[in-house]
Amino acid sequence: MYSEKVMDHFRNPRNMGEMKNADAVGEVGNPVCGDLMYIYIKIKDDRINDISFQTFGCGAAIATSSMITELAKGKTLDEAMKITRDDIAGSLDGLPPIKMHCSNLASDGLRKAIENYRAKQKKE
Amino acid sequence: MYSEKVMDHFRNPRNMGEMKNADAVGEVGNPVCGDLMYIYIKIKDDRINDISFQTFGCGAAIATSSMITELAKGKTLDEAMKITRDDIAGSLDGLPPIKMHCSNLASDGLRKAIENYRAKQKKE
Amino acid sequence: MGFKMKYVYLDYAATTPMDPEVIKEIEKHYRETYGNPSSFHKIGQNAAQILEKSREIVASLINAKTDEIFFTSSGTESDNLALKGVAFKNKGRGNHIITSSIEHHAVLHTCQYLEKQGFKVSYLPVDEYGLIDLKELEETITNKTILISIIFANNEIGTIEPIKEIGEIAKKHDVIFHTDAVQTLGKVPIDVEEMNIDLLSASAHKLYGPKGVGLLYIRGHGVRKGWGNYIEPLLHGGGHERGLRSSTENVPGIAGFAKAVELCKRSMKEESEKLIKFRDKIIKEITENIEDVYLNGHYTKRLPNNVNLGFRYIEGESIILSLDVEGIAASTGSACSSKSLEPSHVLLAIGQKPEDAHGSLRITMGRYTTEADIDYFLEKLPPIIEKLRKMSPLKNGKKYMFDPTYEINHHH
Amino acid sequence: MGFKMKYVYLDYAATTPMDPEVIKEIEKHYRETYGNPSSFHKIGQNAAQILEKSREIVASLINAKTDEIFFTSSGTESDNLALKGVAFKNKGRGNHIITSSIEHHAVLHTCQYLEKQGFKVSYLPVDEYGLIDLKELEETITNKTILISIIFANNEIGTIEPIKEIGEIAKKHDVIFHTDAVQTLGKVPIDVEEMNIDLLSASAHKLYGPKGVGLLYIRGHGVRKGWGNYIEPLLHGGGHERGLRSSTENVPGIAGFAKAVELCKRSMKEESEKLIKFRDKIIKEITENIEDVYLNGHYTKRLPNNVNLGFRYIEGESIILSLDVEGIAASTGSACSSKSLEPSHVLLAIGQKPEDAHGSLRITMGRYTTEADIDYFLEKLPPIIEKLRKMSPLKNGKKYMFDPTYEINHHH
Ligand SMILES: Cc1ncc(COP(=O)(O)O)c(C=O)c1O
Ligand SMILES: Cc1ncc(COP(=O)(O)O)c(C=O)c1O
Repeated sequence: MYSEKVMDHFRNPRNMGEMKNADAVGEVGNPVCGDLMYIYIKIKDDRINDISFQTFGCGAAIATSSMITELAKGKTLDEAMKITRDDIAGSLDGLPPIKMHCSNLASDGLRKAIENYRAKQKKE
Repeated sequence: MYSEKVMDHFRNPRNMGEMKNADAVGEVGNPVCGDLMYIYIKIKDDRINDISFQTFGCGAAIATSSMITELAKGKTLDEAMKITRDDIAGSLDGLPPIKMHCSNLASDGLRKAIENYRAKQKKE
Repeated sequence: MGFKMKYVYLDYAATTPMDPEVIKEIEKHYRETYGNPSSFHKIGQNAAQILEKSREIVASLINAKTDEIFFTSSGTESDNLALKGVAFKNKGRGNHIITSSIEHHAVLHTCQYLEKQGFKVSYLPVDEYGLIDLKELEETITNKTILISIIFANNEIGTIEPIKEIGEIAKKHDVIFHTDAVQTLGKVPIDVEEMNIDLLSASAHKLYGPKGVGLLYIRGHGVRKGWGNYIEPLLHGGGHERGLRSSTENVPGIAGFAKAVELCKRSMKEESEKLIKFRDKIIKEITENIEDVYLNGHYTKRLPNNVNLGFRYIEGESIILSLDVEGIAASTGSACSSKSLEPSHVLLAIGQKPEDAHGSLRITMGRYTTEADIDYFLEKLPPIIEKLRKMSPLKNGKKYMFDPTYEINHHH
Repeated sequence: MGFKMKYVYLDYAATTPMDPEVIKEIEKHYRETYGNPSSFHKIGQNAAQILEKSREIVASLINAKTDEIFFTSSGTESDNLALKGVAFKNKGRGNHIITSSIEHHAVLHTCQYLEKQGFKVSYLPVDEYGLIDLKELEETITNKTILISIIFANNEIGTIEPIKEIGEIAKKHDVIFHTDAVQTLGKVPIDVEEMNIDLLSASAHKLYGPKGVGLLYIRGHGVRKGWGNYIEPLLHGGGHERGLRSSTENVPGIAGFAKAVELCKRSMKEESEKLIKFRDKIIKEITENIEDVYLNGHYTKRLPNNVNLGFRYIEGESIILSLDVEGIAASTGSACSSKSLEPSHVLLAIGQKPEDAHGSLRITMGRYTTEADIDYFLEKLPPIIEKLRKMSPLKNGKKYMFDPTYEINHHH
């Protein structure tokens, strides 16, 4: 079903948990549909200095959440905006087709977080 | 499928073969339907003195033909007329239901032979 | 028993390991009874005899007559044959079918198909325990009703329906009564006479028998007073199973089914006592020691081997995946583990919110389940729940903990 | 091999003994691969893998793609699924089906059922060898024709139809082409691409595999240019086999089918050479040494393992019963050995008189048939024929030898 990489991230999620002092958070999914993802970011010099996630969802949702935190950490915001679903799935050695469509939300979550951060910046 | 009695009569049919000097013959069945039976009789003092059969048909048809020759031999014509399909099947320790209906023609054959004999007698 | 690795299998409702005696029985027939029962010669007639002996054994478990048992290839096929066979045969008599909202897909999707063919189907709602309302059932019957199909015991939540009472109502109104007993046969006593069951579906692989063998009990072998022949075949062909199910009979598999039935008959009482003990232990331990958990289904009107628990704030697939990592096989009603991507229609029917329906865990036990298995499961589960809840943004009562002013976008 | 008594089995067309390697394979999976492929955990996913591997093996035998193989429970179910699935799905497109007059009952009775549902079915006649006429086939196609279903090789007389040519005609007219290859798979090379076959039925128990497992090859897994989805399921339920055949998959049985296919692939060429030798030896010996006997079917366009002989003046059941007594299992097209009490429609279709159709003997050989078996049969048959002919009132040319003036009464 799942690759070893997916199982590794599922069993040992990286950067898991709420971030109290985050600069922004991105939310995607809906618990009614079985997935809800929060991506927290802390920004320094237009780079993702710290990142964490909270996820309600299946194994794929958890593993993709964990993976995006690894992929995004240290990247500039512009670079991070370009991370795609396929990038995440690829880094995890693939996802079952059905999961590609429905639980692979982490890149959207990160993008939301960055957009929220930028919107906040503008307001300030 | 068949009882041991049926198989015995099938393997070792009694009184089998054409009877050249028969007093009468009864024919039943139709090769188009898969059964044709001839019952030959020789009469003495209103009794069946000799009897034989020829049969084109399945195992049950052959066994019932053989059995009726045993049942009828020595009987008066009136007695022989009363032999039924059930008598034959019973003497053979039963027949498969489907065969009761379709291949159990021997009593009809014997009755035909007797009727033919009596018709002939009347004419003479 | 052939478990390749140390693994605690708690998914007996999905399918059971085969009993070694059943395997032995089938293997024997694989070698000896290879004939086609339609063949006239000894090899064929020998197979025909085994077939009829098996029919007898199976019939006796449910107090049926031998000629009322029709072998099929699965529970699904039996359900399809029962519903379509009765519906199409009795179009002229009526076009109304009554079923429940918690049927297995084999009945549910067949009903939906029949609706497309012009039949009207009433889906009875159920209460929070999954029980249909008998009064409502009776009120739903019209003079167009030809068939009532109600699952005997539900495969997800284990609720046992009031079958005998349904049978009485069906009889009173001269409506044919089918029950899907795929999860029930061999676990709970069934008496088709006492319960007025007209049609009953079962499947061998749920009771330690082989996959690919099912049965449909058909009262009066398909003939009913005032109706005549009341069921037509689904598979046309050589006229096997007295014209109601053509295909060369799977004699070795059927003999294996019969062996499985024999074993169930022998051990049902003892086994169900053991399983009820385990079941109630799991329910007690977990509901006492874990927060925000609830039992799905009924406390007592319940299959001996079924536990179905809802865990708030977390999702079912991640629970069973975590259990799998620990060497425990379980199941969930979560959409994420199903092909349809919809949460269990059964959990929704008992009134659950969709987000809660995603968090269900089904534990089903059986013949080879030991107290040690249960203890192992009870040891492994709590930290899994705790870890997943730590990961989840959902918490008791409040969903959005960070900043409620952020706009919420829903996917789909 | 598991023959319990010394017995010469010459009824491989009815069903085959199982290959010991197949039994071993199934037994292994009975013990190890008991999971439900729909289950998410390891035990289930392991079963899912075996299922897909089996699909791959089976696909490769007929040059199909893996996702074009759909497992069913029998040849009969495959035939029903093919015919009903295409007919009902394409009602809007056309209502005409073409088949032959020598189909197996699984196709013939399904066609008769479809006629009752409003479809028009053309039953192509065959010549004295059992071959359809290609020109007639093409002329029978109308713009309402949706399906052509022609048996690959006939189960009674062994005649192999011109499948590739039929495939071309079907393709040219954009009609779906189904073939019942239940007697053919594993005996004669089949290439669904080269032969333009769209749907193909097969059954494991005819090639040393288990009973209760069949397959339907479905080109493009049910999607066709200009048609969209062209087939609908027969069994509704959990959506197994990509929605086209619900029921928990019989993984051990399917793995056994795959093993059987592997073995056939390996030995088909050698086996068929052996069987053709036996076949032609029987035909030669019997037609040379017994009077009033004739071959049914074609001399060369014939399954390697099939001999079908007609013996005048005697009836088939009594022949096979006599052979059975001698320890030889064979078959006949006689009505007396069938449930329908009608003589073989195949023999009638090749122009036989009913009284002759009753006297047929079918000998079908296989993997375990030896030269000694053939010799034993050739030794035992002539005295049987002689004895039965002596018993029969029918003789060369004249039926009534005693007194032609007696009145003839026919029963029925
Ligand atoms: C040509 C043909 N088609 C279909 C079938 C039916 O196959 P099954 O017995 O697996 O349903 C058979 C054999 O019985 C057959 O010979
Ligand atoms: C209640 C119920 N009905 C029907 C079925 C279908 O049985 P099968 O898988 O044998 O087709 C199942 C199990 O899958 C079931 O649990």
